[in-house]
Amino acid sequence: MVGSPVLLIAVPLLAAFVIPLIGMIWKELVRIVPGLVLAYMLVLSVTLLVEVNQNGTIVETIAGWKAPWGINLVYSNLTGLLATIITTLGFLVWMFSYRFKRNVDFEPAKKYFIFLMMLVAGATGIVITGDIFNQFVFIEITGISAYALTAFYTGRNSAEAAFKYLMMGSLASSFLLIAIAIIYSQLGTLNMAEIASKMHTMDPVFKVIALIFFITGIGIEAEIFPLNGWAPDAYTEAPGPIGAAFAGVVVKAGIYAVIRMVFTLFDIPAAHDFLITIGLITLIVAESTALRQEKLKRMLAYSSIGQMGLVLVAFGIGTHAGVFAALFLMLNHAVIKPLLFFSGSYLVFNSKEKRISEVNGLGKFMPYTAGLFALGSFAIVGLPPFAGFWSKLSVLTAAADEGLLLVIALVLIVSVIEIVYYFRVVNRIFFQEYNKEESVVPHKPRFNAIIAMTVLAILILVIGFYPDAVTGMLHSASSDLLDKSGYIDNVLQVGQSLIR
Amino acid sequence: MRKFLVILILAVLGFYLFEAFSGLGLGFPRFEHGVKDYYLDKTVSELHVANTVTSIVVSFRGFDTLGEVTVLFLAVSALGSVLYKRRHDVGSRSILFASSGIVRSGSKLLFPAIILLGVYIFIHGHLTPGGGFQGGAIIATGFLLMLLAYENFRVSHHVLSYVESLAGIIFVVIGLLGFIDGGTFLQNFLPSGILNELFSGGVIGIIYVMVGFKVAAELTGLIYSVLHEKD
Amino acid sequence: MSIFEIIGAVFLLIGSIFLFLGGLGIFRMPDVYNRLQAGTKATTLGGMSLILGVGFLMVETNWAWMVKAIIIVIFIAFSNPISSHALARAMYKRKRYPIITSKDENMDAYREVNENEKKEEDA
Amino acid sequence: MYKFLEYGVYGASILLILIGLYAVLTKKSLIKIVIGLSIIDGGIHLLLITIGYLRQGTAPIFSPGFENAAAKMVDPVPQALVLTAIVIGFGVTAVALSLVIRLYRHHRTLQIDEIKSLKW
Repeated sequence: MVGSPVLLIAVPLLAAFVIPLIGMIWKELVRIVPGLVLAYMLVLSVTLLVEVNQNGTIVETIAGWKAPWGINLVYSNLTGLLATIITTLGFLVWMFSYRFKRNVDFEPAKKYFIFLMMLVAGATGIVITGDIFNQFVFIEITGISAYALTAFYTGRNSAEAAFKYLMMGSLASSFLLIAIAIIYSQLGTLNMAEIASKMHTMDPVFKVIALIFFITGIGIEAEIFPLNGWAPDAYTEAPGPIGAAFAGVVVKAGIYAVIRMVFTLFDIPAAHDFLITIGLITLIVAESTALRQEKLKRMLAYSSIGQMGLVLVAFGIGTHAGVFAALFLMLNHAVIKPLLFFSGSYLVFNSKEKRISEVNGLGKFMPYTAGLFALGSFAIVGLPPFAGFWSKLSVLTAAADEGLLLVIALVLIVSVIEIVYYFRVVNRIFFQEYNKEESVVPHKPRFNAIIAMTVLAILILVIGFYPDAVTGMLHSASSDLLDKSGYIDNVLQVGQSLIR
Repeated sequence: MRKFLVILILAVLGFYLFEAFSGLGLGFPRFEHGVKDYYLDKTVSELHVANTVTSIVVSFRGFDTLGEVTVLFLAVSALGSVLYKRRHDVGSRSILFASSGIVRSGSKLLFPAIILLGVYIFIHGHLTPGGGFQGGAIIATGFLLMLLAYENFRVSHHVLSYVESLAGIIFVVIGLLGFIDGGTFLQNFLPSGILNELFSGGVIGIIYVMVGFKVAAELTGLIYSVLHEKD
Repeated sequence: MSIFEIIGAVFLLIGSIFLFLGGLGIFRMPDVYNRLQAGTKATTLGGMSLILGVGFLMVETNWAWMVKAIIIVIFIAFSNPISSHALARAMYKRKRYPIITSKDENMDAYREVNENEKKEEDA
Repeated sequence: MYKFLEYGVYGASILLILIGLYAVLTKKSLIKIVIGLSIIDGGIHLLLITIGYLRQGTAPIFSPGFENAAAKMVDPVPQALVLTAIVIGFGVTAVALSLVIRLYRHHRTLQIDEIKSLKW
């Protein structure tokens, strides 16, 4: 036994309480300790994932009460994969922003790293918990860290974006509580596996109402169409690396919560069609809005929303191939979008407005960063040798197997739109003349930022040239998601009864 | 126009919510195999805790409480970081004006009583209604009273953050000790004592006292930083 | 029905009547100070007699209730007047002066004190 | 009579939720929006508590001599959930108010119309 999933939550919480104390001893520790914790989480999640691959799902009880009564953590192929993605990105974001607040006072820097760590811990908690109310608590932890990080720069207008995000997040968590109340009033339990096993006894009216409230409640983190008003503002106003953390960490956890509801908890067949519809609407609206954006980060934000729509469409197909494609998309998006945010935030580093028109000719001055941005753009639109190609291909084949021609057509059209707006930026970077009045002053990336970006670029190339490296993992994760009775059995029959 | 639209949407939403919940019924046991009966049974027979709500909050769903304490901690940190100002742009005008002698001496008399009540409530959290959150909130109102009565009453930020961090650390460390001793996080590793005595329930009492300290420190810090917000 | 229960019931009745009158006063009175006097004086007495009444009702089964009730009554006797005083003073400092119909100039003696303080501060 | 009470309790909590939503959606002042959010929270807490209510039930606390009274006790789980939810709601409200203070510092107003990017 290498460790336990509960340490993924307990260690960051302990560190969060310790950091204010040790910050009084030596200020640099405030930056180092969160990094160590995130590295520990990364190592732990990877070793646990290997363990799960060999010996099957780990179900961890808390306080000695077995599954339906106490809270339990489920570390299976699916949740382990997502937890690994989340912790990897958390660590890379830390590495990218290690020296980032060097020029700022000590107090804000301390809080920046605490919030970053808690954002990652909360998202991990959302993914690995097996209890709906506990998931609500972790959603709130993630949410509060995200609001605080959005409002981090006092100079910008970030408080508005944060307030918007907070308003929507607070309404959404209220809806989530209503859904939890309905489920508890009907089934008398809060454990996901027991809810799933008892769901067929529930009145269909309550079932539908509860599902609607759940999806509105979680859709805010997953950036589903009518609920994503916060995203562009928050991505724009937050510090650069935090945009990457939102795209890689928060959204992944939100999507996981939605699909866990639809696939495991509620047995409503129409929900899959609902996912396809809402996903397509999200995809089309977001991509066509992204085309019209003038600010770089806003464009990336809308592109991120569009990708999430595509993920929902792929999940909505519902077959093994569809789920596989969706997970592949999530993995790719989690690798590529942070690279775009990292390199993009260095491209417009010295600019006040962060417009796309200001990046003209920057390829000459900062070739490495610009090259990485181009690599990310090629990968995300799905050019053949890079990572995005394989995931988009698997979406198309999965849709073709089910005969969903409309989906295929729309996805292809949207891909063309994506190519247009990403290549517009790449074209400006490399083939436009540098103009002293309009363009920004180039800013050389720091050493730690270059390492973080290079790691992501290597990941993209590895997945692109050798996709078999990840497909095995993704296949076992997708069969894990579709295996509902296996989940219930694993959680409810832990074997050991009360330890004392 | 906008208001009319909003009222229309709300009316529809309210109709469906009311339809759903009026079919729910009130005041009878609704499900046969809920977790509730198990909790009520095990609270007495295994945990030796009188207050079932406390046993649920601290033991059965103790992980929630850990998360909840973290939410408060994060809220206080967020308040500090959102309202943060560099030294040189801090104004000098305070929003408070001096209070009268009656209020001053009255609050001096009441303050110890309030603190005592708060401490009583969180120490007896596993026996009587109440617990860490309630007791902590009461203690924080005592500090609020002092802050309002004496405009130059100061609470040391360092002390607050020491108390807050130490209480949180002890909570997590107790959980980890249970993990080392019994194999699961937050496992009880102390003798659980006799029902309805002060020293019963194993780690539950200790954890709730820590929660009380933490909540008191956090709420006081929260009030303090908003009250002394110079504008 | 023992004598203690009758006493307790009488106290409860007195308390609820005064609480009702206090609520009515808040509703009917014209300005802040009148409302404060209805809302705090009446409710102080009302709350105190309610709690004493409860103590009397339970005094035969468990005398500890009476002791607790007396402690709570003392607490109310302290806290309620102080808080109403602070409220009234805060309103006065915010220049909401009471409505005075009498012609006597010296009715509002506190105003002079207040203005003198102000002058000293300004000087 | 009992039916009436039932409608009353559920109706009151749903009414609170609707009032809060109305305030959030139509009011122009930031403070009023935050108040609306906490009214919604209050309604939901009332709803949760009502679900656990038992007719003529007692508080879920075992006093000496009544160790076997579990059958008559109200459901303790919603009470524990509400305790958690109240604290979380409090935290969110505190963060919201601090953001309002920041906005006021920046724009010198609390009216949502005059803060440009909050309109959408």
